[in-house]
Amino acid sequence: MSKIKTLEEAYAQFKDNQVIAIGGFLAVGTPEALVDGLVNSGVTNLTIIGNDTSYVDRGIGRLVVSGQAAKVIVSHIGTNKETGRLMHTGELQVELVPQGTLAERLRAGGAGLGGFLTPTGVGTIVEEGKQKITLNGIDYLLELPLKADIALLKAYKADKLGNLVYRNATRNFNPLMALAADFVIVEAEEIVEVGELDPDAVVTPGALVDMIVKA
Amino acid sequence: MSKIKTLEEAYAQFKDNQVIAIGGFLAVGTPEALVDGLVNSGVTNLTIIGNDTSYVDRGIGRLVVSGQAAKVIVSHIGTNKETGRLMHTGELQVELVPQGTLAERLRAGGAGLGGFLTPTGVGTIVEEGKQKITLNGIDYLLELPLKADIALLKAYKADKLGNLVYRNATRNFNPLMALAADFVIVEAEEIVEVGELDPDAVVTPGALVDMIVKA
Amino acid sequence: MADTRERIVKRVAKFFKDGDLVNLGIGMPTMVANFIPPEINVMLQSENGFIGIGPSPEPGMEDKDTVNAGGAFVTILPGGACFDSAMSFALIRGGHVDATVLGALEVDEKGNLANWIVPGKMVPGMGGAMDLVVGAKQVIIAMEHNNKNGAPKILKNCTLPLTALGVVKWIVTELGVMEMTCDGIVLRELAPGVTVEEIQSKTEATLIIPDVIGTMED
Amino acid sequence: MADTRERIVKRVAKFFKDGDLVNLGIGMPTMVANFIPPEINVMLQSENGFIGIGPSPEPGMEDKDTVNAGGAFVTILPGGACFDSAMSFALIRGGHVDATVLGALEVDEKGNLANWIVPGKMVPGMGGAMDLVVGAKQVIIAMEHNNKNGAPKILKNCTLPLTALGVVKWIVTELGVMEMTCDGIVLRELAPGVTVEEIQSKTEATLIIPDVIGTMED
Repeated sequence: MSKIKTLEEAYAQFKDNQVIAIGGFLAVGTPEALVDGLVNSGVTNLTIIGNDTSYVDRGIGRLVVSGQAAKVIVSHIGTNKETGRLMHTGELQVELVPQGTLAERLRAGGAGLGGFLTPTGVGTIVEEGKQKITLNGIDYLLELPLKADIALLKAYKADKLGNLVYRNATRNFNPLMALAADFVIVEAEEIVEVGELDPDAVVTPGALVDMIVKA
Repeated sequence: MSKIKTLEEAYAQFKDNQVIAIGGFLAVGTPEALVDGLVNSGVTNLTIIGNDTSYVDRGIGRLVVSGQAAKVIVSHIGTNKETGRLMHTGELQVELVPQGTLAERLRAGGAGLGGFLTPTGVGTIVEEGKQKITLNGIDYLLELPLKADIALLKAYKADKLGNLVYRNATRNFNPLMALAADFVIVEAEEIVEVGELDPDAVVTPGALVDMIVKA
Repeated sequence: MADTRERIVKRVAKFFKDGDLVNLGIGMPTMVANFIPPEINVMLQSENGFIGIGPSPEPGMEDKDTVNAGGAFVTILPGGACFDSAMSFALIRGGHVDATVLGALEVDEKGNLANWIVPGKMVPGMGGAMDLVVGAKQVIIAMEHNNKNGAPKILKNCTLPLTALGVVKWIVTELGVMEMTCDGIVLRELAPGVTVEEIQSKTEATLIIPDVIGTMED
Repeated sequence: MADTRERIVKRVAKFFKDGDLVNLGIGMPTMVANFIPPEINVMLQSENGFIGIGPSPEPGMEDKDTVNAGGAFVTILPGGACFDSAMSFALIRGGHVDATVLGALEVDEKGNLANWIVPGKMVPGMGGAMDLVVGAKQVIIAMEHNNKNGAPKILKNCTLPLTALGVVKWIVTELGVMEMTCDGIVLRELAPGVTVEEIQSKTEATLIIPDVIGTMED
C-alpha cells in the first residue's frame, strides 16, 4: 500500500483535541502545507508540541493566531507576540520546557523510556512539581516522556518507503517527532524512488512514516 | 593542529587501569589496528565496554584472551568461550547489560544525563541493586550513565577535522562511544579532505574526535 | 527435525501484515524470513543497526561490513536504513517493531519468558532479547514443544531466570499454536494429526480449550 | 555604544583555544565570531542543529534551510556537520561545548545567572539557555556593566528567576573582566581608564581585588 497521499488525505487525519507535534525551529523545517491544512480544517482544542511558536504568519505561530491551539509545549515564545498575549489573557496554556529537555522528552517518548534525569533546570522554576533525585551529590530533575497523536514533519527527500533525509538546519526536532508520534505525516520537497537514498545517509527510517505528501 | 596521527601516537594513549570503550558488534565495526596496539602495549587491569566479547581471535575478545581486561561491560559473551571460563574462575569480572540499556547508558553518559528509566529488565536479575521507580502504574529501572576514558572507534570515512561516516552494520555503538569518552581515537578506512563529506550525512561531528589513524 | 522446524517457521510467517517491521531472533526464527508471503511487504530489522535485511549473499560476495545480529553475512535491500545502537533500541523499546520472533527455554501461563541463561551451564548474556520482548508489539515464541529430554517447556511457572515478565503473546510449536490471554494459554490451532490430549500431555501448563480449534496448516 | 559592545566581544574572543567548540548566544554574543583570532580554529555550534557556522550570506544568496538559532541566515562552512535537536543538546549537556557566550540580566556572587525572564514583563522562554549554561565547560557572560537605568547587574543575590545555579565562570563588560571563584568575584582586568573604585561603585557584589590586575586590551 503506497504511503504517498494527497494533501486532502493527510488533512483528513486532523481531529479536535489532538496532540500534534510539528517539526521546525523558528519555522525552518516546518511543513507549511500541512499547517495550511490544519488551519483550514478548523479543528480545535489542540495541544501543539514544537520548539517555539515561530511568527504570527509562519508555522506553529499560525495555530496560535487562529485560536486552534489550546496549549503549546515549547521552549520559546518570544518571536510571536500573540502567544504572550493569549497566555496573559488565559486563552492559551503555555508549557515552557528547556530546549534540550524538550528534545529529550520527545526522544524518551519515542524510545519507550519512562523518563530521564537532567541537571538542566535545577534551582529554577522549571523544577516546580517535579521529582528531584540526587545521585553522587548531584541534583537532577526527573523529566517525563512526551508523545503525540500525530507528527507533522518536513523532509528534504523521502523515498517511497518513507525513508527521510533532511537538509542543513531543517532537521531539528523532526526525527525525534517521527519516533514520538502514533501517526507520522511527512511533507517532502522531493519524493524519490526506493533505492535512491544511501542507507547510511537515511536519518529517519521509513518504518516510522505513515504518509508522505509532496510539498 | 592536525588530528591525523600515527598508530604509535595513538598507542601512547594507553595506560593501566583505563576504562576503554571499543566500537563493534561481534567485531564488525571494531578498530582492529587500535586493538592490536592495545594488546601489544601490555597495559593491564582494563575495563572494556563494548557490545560483546566477540571471538577469541578478533576485536574485544583478544583483550579477554590476553588477560588485560579485568572487567567487561557487555550485553553478550556467548561467542567467546574464554570469557565464560575466566568469569567462572573469577579472573574476569563480567557485567552483563541488556543491549538497549547498554546503548542508552553510553548515550546518557555522553549527553550529560544522570540516568534514565527503562522497562527492560524489570522482574529479572537485571534489577538487582537498582532503584525501581513506578510511574503511572508501570515499573521502571533507573539505569545510570556509562563513561570511558578512551573510545576506540572504527569509521568508514573521516575528514581531516574528524567528521565521521560509518558503513552498513559497522555503526552500532561507535557514535555513542564518541560522545561517552574523554578521549576519542578513530581508525578510518579512508581519510578525506575537509569539505568532501556532506554535512547532512556526517554521523559523528569532528568536534568529538581527538585523533584519527589510517586503518 | 528439519520438517518440525519448517512447520513452525512457516506458521509464524503468517502472523505478519503488510508494512510490518519485524525482528527475527538467531537460529530457527531467522528461517521465518524464507516463508513470508510474497504478496506482503515486511521489513526486517537487524538490531545491530539496520532495517532491510536481504537474502544471504552468494558465496564470495560477502561484505565484511554487512552482518546480522548473529554475525552472519547478509545483504541490505534497496530502501534499507542504517542507524546506531541507540536508535535501533529506540525503535525496539519504543514499540515501533510490530513483532519479534524468538526461541525460548521456558514460557509460563503468565506470559513470562526465560530464554537467556541456564545458571552454571550457559551464560551467553541477554544481548538484545530483554529489550525486544519488552518493546515489540507482539512477542511470538517459535520453539520445539518439548526440550531434548522430552520435558515440557510450557510451564505453570518458569524455573529459570526470566528474560521478562508477562510479555509472550503467541507460542508456535510443531504441535500447535497457542495464544496468551488474561485467563491463561488458549489453544488456537493444532497441527494435523495432533490431538488436544497429546498437546496437553506434553504441556505442564493447563491449556484453555476453546469451542473451535483451527488447523495449523502445513 | 557600538564601541562598548565591540570592546566586550573583542575581549571575549580571546578566551578561545585552537580546536574549541563554542556556542554564541543571540545578540551581542553573536558578534564575537567576527573577532576570533585568525591563527586559531574555533568551531561554532548552532543549537538548532549544526556545527560550522560560517559568515552571513551575501544579499540574495540566503538559503531558506540555513539559519542560526536566532533565525538569521547564515552559511555552513566546509567540514560542518548537521544533527537533530537531541544530538545538539547531547553535545551541549554532555560537556562537549568548550564555551558558551551569553548575555545576562543579572549575575551574582555565587555564579547564579538570570537571563531568561522578567515576570509580568518579558516571558520569551528559556530556549536552549538553561541547557547551555549547565552543560558548557565555560560560561562567559558578555554584557554591559549596568542596565539601562544605570543600576548594577552584578549583584550579591539575583532577584529575577534564575536560569541556573552557580554556572558563570567569566563576566566581561565594558569596564573589565571578572572571574568567578569559590571565594567570590575576582577582578582580573580593567578597561583602559577605568579604576577599581569606578567598577566597584557600579557593582553591587563586592569584587575581590588581587595584587595584580591586567589591562583589558582594546
